[in-house]
Amino acid sequence: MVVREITYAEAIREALREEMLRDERVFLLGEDIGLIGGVFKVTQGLYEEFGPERVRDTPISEEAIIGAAIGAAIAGMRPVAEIMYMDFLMCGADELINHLPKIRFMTGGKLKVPAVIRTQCAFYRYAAAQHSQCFPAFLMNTPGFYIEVPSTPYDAKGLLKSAIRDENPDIFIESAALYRVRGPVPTEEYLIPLGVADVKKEGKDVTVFAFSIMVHVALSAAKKLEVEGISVEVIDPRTLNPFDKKTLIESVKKTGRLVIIEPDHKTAGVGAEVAAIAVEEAYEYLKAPVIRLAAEDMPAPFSPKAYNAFLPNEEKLINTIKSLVKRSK
Amino acid sequence: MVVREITYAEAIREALREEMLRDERVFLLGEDIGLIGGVFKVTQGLYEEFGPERVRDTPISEEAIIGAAIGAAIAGMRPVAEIMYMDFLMCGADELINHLPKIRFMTGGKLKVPAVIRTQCAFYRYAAAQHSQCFPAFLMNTPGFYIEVPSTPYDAKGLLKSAIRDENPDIFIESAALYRVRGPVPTEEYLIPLGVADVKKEGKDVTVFAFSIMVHVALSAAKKLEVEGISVEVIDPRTLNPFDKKTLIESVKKTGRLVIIEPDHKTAGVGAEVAAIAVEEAYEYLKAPVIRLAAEDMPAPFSPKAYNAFLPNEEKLINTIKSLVKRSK
Amino acid sequence: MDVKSLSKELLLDMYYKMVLIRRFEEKLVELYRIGKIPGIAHGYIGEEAVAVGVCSALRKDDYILSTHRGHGHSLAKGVDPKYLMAELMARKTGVCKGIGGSMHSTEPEVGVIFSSAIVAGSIPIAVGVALAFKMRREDRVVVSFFGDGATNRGTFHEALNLASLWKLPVVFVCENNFYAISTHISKSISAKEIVDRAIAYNMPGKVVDGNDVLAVYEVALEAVERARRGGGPTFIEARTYRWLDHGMYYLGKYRPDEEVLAWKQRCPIKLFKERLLREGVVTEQELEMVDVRVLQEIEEAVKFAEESEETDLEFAKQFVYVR
Amino acid sequence: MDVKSLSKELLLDMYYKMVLIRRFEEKLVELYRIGKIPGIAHGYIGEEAVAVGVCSALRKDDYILSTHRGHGHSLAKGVDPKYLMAELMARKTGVCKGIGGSMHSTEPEVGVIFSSAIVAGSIPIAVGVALAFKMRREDRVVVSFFGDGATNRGTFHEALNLASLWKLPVVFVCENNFYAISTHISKSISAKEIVDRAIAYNMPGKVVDGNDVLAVYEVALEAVERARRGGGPTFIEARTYRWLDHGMYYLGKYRPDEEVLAWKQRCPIKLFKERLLREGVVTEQELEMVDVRVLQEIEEAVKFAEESEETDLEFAKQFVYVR
Ligand SMILES: Cc1ncc(C[n+]2csc(CCOP(=O)(O)OP(=O)(O)O)c2C)c(N)n1
Ligand SMILES: Cc1ncc(C[n+]2csc(CCOP(=O)(O)OP(=O)(O)O)c2C)c(N)n1
Ligand SMILES: [Mg+2]
Ligand SMILES: [Mg+2]
Repeated sequence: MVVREITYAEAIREALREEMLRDERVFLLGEDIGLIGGVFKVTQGLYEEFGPERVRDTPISEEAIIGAAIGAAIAGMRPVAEIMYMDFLMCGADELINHLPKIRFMTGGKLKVPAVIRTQCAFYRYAAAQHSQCFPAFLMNTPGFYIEVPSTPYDAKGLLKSAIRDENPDIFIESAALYRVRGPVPTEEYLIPLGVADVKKEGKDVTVFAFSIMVHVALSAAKKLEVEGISVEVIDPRTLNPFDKKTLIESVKKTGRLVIIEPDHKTAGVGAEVAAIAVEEAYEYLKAPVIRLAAEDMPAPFSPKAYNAFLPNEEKLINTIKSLVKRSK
Repeated sequence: MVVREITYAEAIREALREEMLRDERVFLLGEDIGLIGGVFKVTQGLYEEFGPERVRDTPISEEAIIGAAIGAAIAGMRPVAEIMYMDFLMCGADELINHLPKIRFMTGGKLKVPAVIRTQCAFYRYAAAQHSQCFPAFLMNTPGFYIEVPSTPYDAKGLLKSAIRDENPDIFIESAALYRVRGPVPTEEYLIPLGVADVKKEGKDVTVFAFSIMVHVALSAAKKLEVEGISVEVIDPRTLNPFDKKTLIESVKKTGRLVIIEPDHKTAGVGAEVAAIAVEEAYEYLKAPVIRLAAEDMPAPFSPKAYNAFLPNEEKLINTIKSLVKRSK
Repeated sequence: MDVKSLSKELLLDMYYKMVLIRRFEEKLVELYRIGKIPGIAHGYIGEEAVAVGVCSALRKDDYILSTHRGHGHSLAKGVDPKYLMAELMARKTGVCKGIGGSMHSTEPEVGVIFSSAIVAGSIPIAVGVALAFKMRREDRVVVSFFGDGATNRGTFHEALNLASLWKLPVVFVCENNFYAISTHISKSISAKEIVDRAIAYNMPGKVVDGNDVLAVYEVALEAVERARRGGGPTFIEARTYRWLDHGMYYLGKYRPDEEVLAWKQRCPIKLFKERLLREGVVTEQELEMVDVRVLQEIEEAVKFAEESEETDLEFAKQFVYVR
Repeated sequence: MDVKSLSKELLLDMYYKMVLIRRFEEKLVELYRIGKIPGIAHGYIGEEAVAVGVCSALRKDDYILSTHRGHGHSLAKGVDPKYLMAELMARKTGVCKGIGGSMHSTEPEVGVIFSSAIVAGSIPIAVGVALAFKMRREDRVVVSFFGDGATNRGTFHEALNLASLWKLPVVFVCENNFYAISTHISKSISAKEIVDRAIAYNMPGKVVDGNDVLAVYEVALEAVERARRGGGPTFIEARTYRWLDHGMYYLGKYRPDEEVLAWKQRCPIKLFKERLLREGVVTEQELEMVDVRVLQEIEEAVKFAEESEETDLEFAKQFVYVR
């Protein structure tokens, strides 16, 4: 198997391109995704290759973009819509929440909605409160669609291809801060099953649950802690729905300690659910309370100085793990 | 103090009326709230008393309703907007999520947004997937507004009056299934502070955390369990933000057992946060895992038979508590 | 429209559909009162000519998308009343298997693809369906039904803009019954006339008497053919009136008695019947046969629904995901 | 508009504001390149006549609501450039205390109440502000600025409908610079002309040359006076052009060179300056004095910002709730 290093953005682009070549029902729509290849350049070159019919620039109409994707999907197409910032999902929330995940159910299974909504969380871009949101917990709390949160180029490509082929609606949440990060990706085709977590690093003292950009923080912390004799296991769920409880629980049973690091707000965030699951299903194995490190419970501040402190970071994670291990020796 | 029995709807109406009499900046807007007094009759009579300027019927424009409430609020008014079903909050989600809770912060505290958005969750109305949603967890995950979830006429009135006077934006979540439920309400004026949970019943063996309509289920179960010798404490948070951790934690420390019963979906619901808090802050006191009883992780089915099984109920709660107490004796 | 230019078969079918809708809704009211139908339901009585006029202009493989007030649309497009009745009664045999209820009919085989209970919620979805047809070079057309109130939602705006921009084969049918629940259009719509909104999308707009089934049929046919030829969307404002309250509950008085009365005197079924007889294209007896057939069908539908199994949670659960 | 009918003071102030915006934005580009300004920022160069023409028609206590491309609006309405610059540099002294950044200016004392970074997001809020004015019987007016792209959002539709329905004192100013990021209006707006959208709300609509500050001033004045008198909202489409890329990053080529060039030749400042001199209402020297004053102010603004303290998390935290 030939493996190259490509960026996260390139991996996504490859997934889109391969699926468009493979299945003529696949098409893209979104703001500025065509002529200029997207404001983050993720779709670059696809307009030239596939033309304006299959790479459709749209007006600034998030509700209509998501609604049109739903309509095309129930009529047998495989739309992949791009919503430029996760915040803007709220501009199309009626279609996103009241329609997309409920149509199959409401029609007693008569319809399928194989649409993918790609979006991104703009971590570390200092774009302030309306361009920095990350609310995957709400999507988890909304049954009916799958949710991918890739952390590496490899995962991004494999998950996106699976999401496009999957018959369920998918919300594919990218991280703009990762677009230029490189990682190994095979040249041969591969798919990643939806609902299977990835143990990004094995360890035995403490489980760190991290997704999207926080996986990198966790891995870096784990490396440093290794030197200090603390063995950290890093679990990356890769999809938040389906949620791979098994991998999480097995790890917690093994280590007895769970730290969550997440880029969304702490209160009622993804970590709350993860902590609740751990307590529900591995209560007897826990040697210490579950700790959540998350973004502060406040809108994202513009100031980089404030923003960098607003998100959890490696230092906090290292300190948390150390004191957790010490206290529950 | 004279106390009468009035309905939950009447209590809300009294709160609106009193605040409108007290403060001429208070006004109402929403669909069909004027001429016919609202589809649930909550605002009945107010149009006649205060006229169409202060009780404004609007077009079906949830985004504009919430947006206009924001605008009026930052310009010094005290709007109370009604969104007919909680589901329809998603039709105005850009203003609701991207604007309402962030404006004060984004403007460095220069603006205040003292708007109240009233809405209701249509439990047990068999109105299917698009008219039955309840997603307070998402609102909790969105910093910047307060969230009230009253379970009784007394709480509804006292909380709504406080919410209207409060300088922060508020999402006031009613339960349509409670509108005709009666309860004692003083004739004299009173306010309920935002952020203070209410111990709806004291007990010592197990803490049940319940809000909105589930408080009634919890109280009824508690009564029956009392007979069987199990003493249940029922905690009603009354507001989800600010969240009164203290009352919860103290109760859990006392009983060592926590069961959550909630009308929203289980995964990433309010209960996840409550469980996570309990583990974070009362880990050493817990004698058993925290159990969550919640709506199924699926959209609400129309069929009453299916829907009644979709929500958690008294029987499940009783059984859960019994087995929890037995297993952690 | 010249009645004589239309086949007797078509005319009788139109009459049949209108009567079917009327009797179905009357039965609904009756069943609702005695607690046999749960939840929320909205009647279509008085507006029959719109659904029937429009759907008569469609092929079976054309799709319609509907609203909270959708029974008429479904029946006009060919949904078997027994599956619709079973849905209203929350049975496994219902069009949505008892999971959707009154506001969510679907029967793709006859061209009813989806109804939304969110006002204007199905409009952008209709646009997406039309996009699929266009991209696949199919000559199928989509009709999006919605009310006057729906034209105030942002979704309406975004969807119509997109449809016109991309010249999609969709016909927007606004059923202007002058009220959204209790709210008269004068209190909700700032445009001089609803049809003026089409100008904002550079889309042809037509006003039609929504109580005249042939008038509706005529404008619909033109719009449908235009869409089918690749000419893009059309906006139709059909003016009509609902006889019942908004839903099954009495919400108070918000319409003048004379207004209600005047519209009832312009009953779309009566108008059509009189015309058919006046022009001598059908006989009283032929119409009566239709009336009898409809009554039978409704009885059968109720029987079928009542004998069907109620939808339960485990049954419903399997339809959340494709697995 | 007859220049001679206007006071010299007003004319010089217009010139001053336009030059101030131009120099401010040029400085922004420079500072951005060297990493002194973080985040997202959008320049207003080329569009100065719109903000200045409109804001010159307003009283100090009238309010404007702005967008992601808002520096020009703020400066035109009277925000001190040093507080704006401090905001862009994330300082505690900024208009939003370094919490909002480029897209969220506010300074209620001079009438800049709020800017949203969500396209069209501030339009319904503007309507709400106007509602407050009307309910309190104040004779103040609100201006809602937005771009061509914003007219495709549903929020725009809902807000304009409501404003017209309730006859609110608001003026909607669409800055049509022909592009939303890379998307030309022909690919996003189905209306023949944007101004046609006003018809959907039964609202007067005006097109104006957005590079002619006096033309803008004239239509704005009329609209503002109409709103102030209780005549309700007006829609103004001001046609203009942005010289820079959408934001501070190069996003690729999507505009023909000739188009950019042609618009640059119609530089709004140049046009105004030439006219003022031609009509002899000001002297070269007077204008030069303004130029010098502006340069100084910009330097002071940068200095002020750089000397101010950076906003940190604890500082920002106190502004989430009123407690
Ligand atoms: C977004 C949204 N807001 C409010 C409602 C509640 N509601 C249901 S029907 C209706 C009135 C719809 O009026 P119109 O579009 O004219 O259709 P009609 O009922 O007159 O056929 C309203 C407000 C809803 N279902 N969806
Ligand atoms: C709802 C929403 N969608 C997308 C964006 C991203 N975005 C920022 S500016 C912009 C273009 C706006 O175009 P226009 O309204 O014409 O204003 P201009 O930038 O040309 O001044 C877009 C798409 C956004 N901020 N908000
Ligand atoms: Mg109507
Ligand atoms: Mg533009």
